[in-house]
Amino acid sequence: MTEKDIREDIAWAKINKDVLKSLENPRKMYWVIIFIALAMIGVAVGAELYQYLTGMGVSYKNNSHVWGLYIATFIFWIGMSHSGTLLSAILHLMHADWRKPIYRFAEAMTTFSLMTAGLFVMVHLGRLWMFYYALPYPSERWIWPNFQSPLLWDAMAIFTYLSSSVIFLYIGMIPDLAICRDNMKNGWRKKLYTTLSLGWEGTDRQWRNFRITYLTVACFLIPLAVSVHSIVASDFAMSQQPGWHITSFPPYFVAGALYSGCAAIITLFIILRYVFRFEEYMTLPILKKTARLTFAIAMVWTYLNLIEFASVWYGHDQASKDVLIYKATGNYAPFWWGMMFCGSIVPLTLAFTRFQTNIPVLFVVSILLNVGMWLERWMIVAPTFAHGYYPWAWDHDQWPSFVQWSIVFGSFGWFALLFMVFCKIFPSVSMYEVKEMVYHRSQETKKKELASKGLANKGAH
Amino acid sequence: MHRFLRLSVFFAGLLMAMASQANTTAQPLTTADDLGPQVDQPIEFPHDRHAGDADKGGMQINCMYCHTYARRSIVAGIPPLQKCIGCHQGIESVRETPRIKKLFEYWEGSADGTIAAKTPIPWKKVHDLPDFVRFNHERHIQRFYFQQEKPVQEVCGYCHGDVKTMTVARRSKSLSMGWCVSCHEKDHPLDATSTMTSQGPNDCWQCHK
Amino acid sequence: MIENSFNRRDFLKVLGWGGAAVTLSGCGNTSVEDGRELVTSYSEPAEYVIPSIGVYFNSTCAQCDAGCNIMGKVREGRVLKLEGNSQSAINRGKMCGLGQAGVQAHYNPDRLREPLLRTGDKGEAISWDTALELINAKLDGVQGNQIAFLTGGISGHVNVLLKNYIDALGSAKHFAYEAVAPSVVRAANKKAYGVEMPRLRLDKAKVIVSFGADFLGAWVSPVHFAQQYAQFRKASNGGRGVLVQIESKMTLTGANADRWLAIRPGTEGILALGLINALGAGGVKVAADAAGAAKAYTPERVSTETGISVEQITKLAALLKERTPSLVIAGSAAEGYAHGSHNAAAIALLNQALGNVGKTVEFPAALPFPQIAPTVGNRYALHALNDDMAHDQVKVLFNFGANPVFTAPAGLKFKENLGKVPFKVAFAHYMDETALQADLVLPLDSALEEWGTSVPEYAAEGAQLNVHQPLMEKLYPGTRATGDILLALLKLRRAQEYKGYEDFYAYLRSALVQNKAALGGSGKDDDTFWSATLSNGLVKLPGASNAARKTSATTLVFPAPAAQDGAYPLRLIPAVTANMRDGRHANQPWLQESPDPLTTIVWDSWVEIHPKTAARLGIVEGDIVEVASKSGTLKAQAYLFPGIHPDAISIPLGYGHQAMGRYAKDIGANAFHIMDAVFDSETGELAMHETRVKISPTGQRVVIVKDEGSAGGKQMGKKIAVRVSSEKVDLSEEV
Amino acid sequence: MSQRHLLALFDNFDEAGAAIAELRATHIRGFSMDDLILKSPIEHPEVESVLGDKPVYVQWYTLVGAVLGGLLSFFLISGSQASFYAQMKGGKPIVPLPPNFVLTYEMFILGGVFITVLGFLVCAGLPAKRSPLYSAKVSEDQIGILVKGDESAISALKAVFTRHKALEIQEEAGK
Amino acid sequence: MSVTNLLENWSQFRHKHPVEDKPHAEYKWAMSIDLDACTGCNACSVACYAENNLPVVGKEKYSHGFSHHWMRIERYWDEDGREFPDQGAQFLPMMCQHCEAAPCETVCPVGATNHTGDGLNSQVYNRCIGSRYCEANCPYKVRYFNWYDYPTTNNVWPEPMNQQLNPDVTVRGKGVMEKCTFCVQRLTVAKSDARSQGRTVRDGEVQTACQQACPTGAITFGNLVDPEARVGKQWMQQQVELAVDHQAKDQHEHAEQASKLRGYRIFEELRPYPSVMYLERVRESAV
Repeated sequence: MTEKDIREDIAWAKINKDVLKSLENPRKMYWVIIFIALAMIGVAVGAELYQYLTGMGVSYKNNSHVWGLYIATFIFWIGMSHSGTLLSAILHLMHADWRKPIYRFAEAMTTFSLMTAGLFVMVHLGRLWMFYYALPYPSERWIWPNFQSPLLWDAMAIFTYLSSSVIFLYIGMIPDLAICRDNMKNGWRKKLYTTLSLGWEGTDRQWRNFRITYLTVACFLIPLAVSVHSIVASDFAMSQQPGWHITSFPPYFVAGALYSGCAAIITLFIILRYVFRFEEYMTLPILKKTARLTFAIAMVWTYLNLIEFASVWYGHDQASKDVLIYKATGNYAPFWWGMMFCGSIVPLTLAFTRFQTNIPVLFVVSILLNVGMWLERWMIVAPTFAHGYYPWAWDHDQWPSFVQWSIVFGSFGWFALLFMVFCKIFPSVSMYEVKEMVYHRSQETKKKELASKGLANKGAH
Repeated sequence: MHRFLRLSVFFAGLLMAMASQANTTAQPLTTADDLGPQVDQPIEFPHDRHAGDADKGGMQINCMYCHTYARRSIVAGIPPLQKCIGCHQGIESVRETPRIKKLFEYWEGSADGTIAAKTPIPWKKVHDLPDFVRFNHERHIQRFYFQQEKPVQEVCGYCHGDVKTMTVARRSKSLSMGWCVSCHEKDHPLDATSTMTSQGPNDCWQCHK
Repeated sequence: MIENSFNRRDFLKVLGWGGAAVTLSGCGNTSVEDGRELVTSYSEPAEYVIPSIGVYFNSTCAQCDAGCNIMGKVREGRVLKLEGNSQSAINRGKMCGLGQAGVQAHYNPDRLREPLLRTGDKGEAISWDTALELINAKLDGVQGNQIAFLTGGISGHVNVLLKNYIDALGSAKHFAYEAVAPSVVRAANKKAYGVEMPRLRLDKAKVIVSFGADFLGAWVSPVHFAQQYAQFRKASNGGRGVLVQIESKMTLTGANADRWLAIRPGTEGILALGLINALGAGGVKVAADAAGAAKAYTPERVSTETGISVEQITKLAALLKERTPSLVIAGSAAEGYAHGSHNAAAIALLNQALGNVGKTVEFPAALPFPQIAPTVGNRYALHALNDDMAHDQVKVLFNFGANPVFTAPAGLKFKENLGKVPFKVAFAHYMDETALQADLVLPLDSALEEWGTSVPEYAAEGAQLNVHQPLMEKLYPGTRATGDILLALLKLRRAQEYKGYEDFYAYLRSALVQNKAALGGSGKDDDTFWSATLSNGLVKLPGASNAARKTSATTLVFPAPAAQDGAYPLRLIPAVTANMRDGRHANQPWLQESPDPLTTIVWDSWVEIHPKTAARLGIVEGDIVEVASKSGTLKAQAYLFPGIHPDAISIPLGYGHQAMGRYAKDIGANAFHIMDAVFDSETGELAMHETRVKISPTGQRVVIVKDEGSAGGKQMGKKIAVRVSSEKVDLSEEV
Repeated sequence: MSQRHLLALFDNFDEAGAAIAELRATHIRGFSMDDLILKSPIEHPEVESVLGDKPVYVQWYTLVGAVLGGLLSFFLISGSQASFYAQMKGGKPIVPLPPNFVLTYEMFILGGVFITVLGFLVCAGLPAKRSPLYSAKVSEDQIGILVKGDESAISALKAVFTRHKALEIQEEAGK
Repeated sequence: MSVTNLLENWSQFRHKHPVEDKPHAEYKWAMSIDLDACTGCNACSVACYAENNLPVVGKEKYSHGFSHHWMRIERYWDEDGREFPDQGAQFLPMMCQHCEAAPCETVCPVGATNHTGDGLNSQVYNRCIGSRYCEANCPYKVRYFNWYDYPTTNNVWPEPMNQQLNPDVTVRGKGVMEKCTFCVQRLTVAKSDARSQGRTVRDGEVQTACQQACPTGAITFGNLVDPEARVGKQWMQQQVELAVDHQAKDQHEHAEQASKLRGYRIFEELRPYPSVMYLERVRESAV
């Protein structure tokens, strides 16, 4: 690897300047995105209101086919959230410092996709206004939710995950907030940063505890992330339905989650790089590494996918086998094969170095991957309902209504809005860590040069 | 170091406190009185005169003399007009009082013809549970009045409050689910026929339809 | 149980809605409330009235003519549910879906509420007095024989009043019309057994061979037959009964048969004779004349004509031979042809040959009171009335609830002819097609509001008089009971005779009380007898049983073989379904939404086509096909149905109303209107199955709305509905 | 004798490190090493070599939090399952262990994370008031050394800083 | 809910309830349906509509699969590909099987569907939040969701049809799951009456609406605990046991008497332990 992840001679002051610029004036594209996002949300809100007032029926599910796109998209967003953890926590523990310029927005992505996922739980409920029945709080009624229900585990896991990753995001941001504080002219933003930075001054004591804390939370986050998606998987694996009751579901879901997450990172990477002029920091070498990572996970996912089919195919459960065959041949076949194509064939492009740094290609590919992953979620939910245990209740021609589609569609707007607003208000590249990165790398190279000059012992003094 | 220890102990305590708090708040206040609104009825029926204690000028009539269905049906029922008339025909002393006049208007029809003869009195429902709740008067009367032979006014009073001191009945208990449960979860002495627990039923379908 | 009528009528008043509408959200209260709802109680309740506890009153189901005895569950003055009366020999506490839906006939939102007089093309509400006066005025100067009465099957004291009124008007024209009644079979039975409706003892039979009699679905007295069927299956008389159903379109009964034979339409009689022949050959002693008659019908010939394999015929004959007694039933499928009565006769002969008469074919008791005997409806009546109207023989027409404009085959041009009648009075519950044509519409009480009596044509044991009594106070003050209207009309003619009766209730009461001795109430005082009668809901009538009569083959006319028609290759089999019958109940949503048992289709009519035929014509499920006969065409969705003969298609009757309210209007297509007017050669009855049609896809296609899922009727190898062959189990051992 | 603050800014860590080393070596009267605070834009673990390493207690909070979280959830959940409304689930005990363990696990983490952060704030002394002398430079690219010493020591300290080419030396205004 | 209570009665709370080690005390409501007697006439289904305030959803909604027949009659054909179904059709009344180990109960997030002491699978409408997980996990797909607010929908219960509504049964609003309850409103009344007289409910004293209507008496319903109950005798005689997934009928070792039995439960192998036993339909072999 000859080309460097990041220029080492880049001045620290410049780092501050560049990143802080992102808080000021992004390119036009930024406002375009915001506008589109708002429009999408508008549609979704309309649809949801209609559904809320009329009843779930308008989403065209039915008595055998009780779940639809909402749950599928819910899983999709939960999955999306995992990449943040992957980049910030796992790679942090592995001291892969190329993550440093990009982990911040990855974490933001985690947080916001979790929030989006949360919405779908609500949207999906028949009696949204009774939602609080599902919360474990001491009530006058004396009754508690049913802790045996995987849905409740979901709620718990997601709450934990959301709050933890928000905290993680925030803690990691404190030194940068201090920078913002120091460089802001007076105004509401200054106040905001002053409060949030908690009077950080980068003293040795603060740094010392900061390091440990960050490390510890990172350690917690990894098992948490894994548990979250395996619990989501158990919504299905714990049930009895053919095509759901599969042991390999939890790992399969987790892999899928990381997969879609990485794809999403590439997409956002490219967008941010352009919108906020981050070419200096979100460099092609880093993009290349991400692409390779994505490719690796894609292969893992493909493998687990095949494992799942195999275990069904060679298993004794005829019903599940029927469902599998139905997926491949029934009226969901186009989507199912679409998922296979997007999920397992498309990523092969990432194997070619030439494409690993080709931004347009990567952009298209990363979006295709996520389409594939979304389809995968839908293909998990729908066919089992359409072709379950009870033939009389089979329902092959159930097609989601416009209401469902528009709410799903709008959720992307919602996510984009939250995310873009965040990037505008908070530094989406971690300044202090980029500095560390630059610092350490320059130290390295210094050492190397000295060594090469054979003056190592002199340089020691 | 010491500060850290002190703090951790403090937070440990805090969490424990939260736990115990959660435990205790779950217990509803069983005897809480929660006075419902005044309901004005077509005739301001004086429960105190009929059921009240003798020393307070009441006639100590058994609740179930008028609310006769309580022992046989899930609803206590409003006494039929016939019943009121049955007694009051014989009581000349109060015959001319406004309330009794009104009563007889429903029986014989009003002079101006606005009320036809034998029109049931349009009483307003005071203790009106949600529609999806099934409260069975019979069961409670059977258990506490007939099997455990508690005084009738006490038994009715559990839920209806001290009606014998009111004129028009007024809700004086919250009648909320937690309130019902606060009694159901008590250990009542077993009655003759029950082969179940000495508590009230805890199964949803006993009270929810 | 009941002190006096006044008291219980008072009880039937609808009370305040306290706790009546129990809802979870939206309307109704969902939290503790004070003083919002009213809570009232009766001013003088009877002893047995306890709030929140239902009281049952016995009455009689008026949904069809079987006359099942029912109990109405009444609470807070509202009738909530109908259940069977267990004292009844007819339905023994059971009920069919049609009967259950009776409450919806009563609570139907589209009921007529006051008398309507036609002015131009819209009706104007008038008072009852003016209405009755008007009728009387219109009748003046019209000769009696120009006044016609069109009714359905009618019996009991309403029938008496009707007869009296008719004869008070000096008319003799009472046309009793039932669109789907087994009238040809009645005639044939009359000839064969001397009675129109012999009592069939399914429970005694070991084998039942039914030629298209849907006795579990819509034929004569389904609930009663269903119970006998249960015993017949339960091996109550040693050995589980075997049901063989022979018909061209599978009925509900056919779906429950051990062996269902798809016979070429119209050749039922031939098969019957073929069986006689085979029996003779098999060594059964068959009366000489019968044997002679059947001589020509060798299994081979029969097989070629009926399409039933020789093997099947011989097997069937063998079964009939070894398992006796058996029972052979001729149903509407057998009678629906120009040679229907020949078929029926041949089938009756088979019964004779098997020696079932007197064993499984018994004879009902004669009714002691002929004047209240049922006047059963037939299709000839319509034919006759139609001719009269066509020749301007009818000046005034009274229509009692029949709906000929809907049910008359297009061939008769009934609607045009009806137009020729100057003054038409319709007694109706709803604004149906016929009422729409009427000049004066008189709204009737629902069957759950009116007093009355009826006598079922098919009484299970002895004879019985059914009592109809109100289960609820009138929903609408503007409606009146048929009996009351007739009484009022009679008072206008024979005031003297009827001035004693304040209303029909009074008339009914006195009529029964006068004959209490004959009604098993001798010795009782009037009130006791009366209240006992009401609380029983029926009176068992003593009556001498008719004697059996032997039929002979001498009069037998050999049924014609099935003919072909190139232009119209297929035969239309109008299906009489248990829910829809002739369509008079199409406005009861429960019936519309409860899936047809065989196709599971709801809320629409359909065309049953055998997959083979469909493949030939390039039709797939859901295609909108055009069905064309000589007399008309209709469009409906095609349903591929294995249980139908490839030479035939089937369309259910009762759909395709153009009126009758929100639940019936524009639901499906009306098969009556493409039926040719072909008549039975002997009885002159309209032959229901004689219509020939051709079908062609229109190119449109719909998704059929049905309960059956995408898997169709398949179990996909899962163990859901399991079947076992009879030698494996012994039902007599079972609990 | 009153104390005053002094803030020296350095261009890079090596000089700052050297300065600290010298301060440690030369015992200036009226100034103790504990009153020295290093401020840097990025973390410099190396500083411990000169400041001597100070223990960090955050992990203890983590331990306590995680354990408490776990216990709390298990007993709350099992306790509520075992309430008067024992929600009977066919074929399952009223208090089923596997589900409760799943939830315990989540709460274990939740408690851990929350209390860790709490510990961080406590140990790092956040939120903190700004120290009397602060320069935005330390959040940018310079290393700051904040010392507190008696009037007498100030000059000596200054000398040390200047010797190690401090870019700038801020002084607290005298009383 | 106190921790002390938990610790004191630990063993009791660890009981698998109510199958296996905790038998039913007074009542275990169960059903048996004789498919040989069932003619598929739909009377039961309509009776259920009348008794349980089921909404008539109309054609459009029905076409989307929003039907509400708690009791549905299924019609199956032979799959041997013959030209005519000459053994007739097979009818199967399917309603909530009130499983002893019901898959729907464990998954409900709010505990709106539970197991009652009488072995019923209860559904509490006003607790339900409509997550529909129960239906998702039901192998028989016999739960029905209120996709619309039927009480306020046109032509579902127009005046005066709403006067027919049964006051003992809640009229469900939008967003709640519902299903066959074994006519619990009737059971409750019967139990209450019996208790007032100091006894348990006698066999035949209470009937479900479907059983009451069924013209051929194919449906038997009763208390499995009561030795006098017909339903119990039938289960006994067919050697069908409640909490077992492998009945005598399925055992090959004593095939000869096993073959005589025709009682079976649907999806036995999934171990939901349904409370409804079906009796195989019999067809004559002679013809």
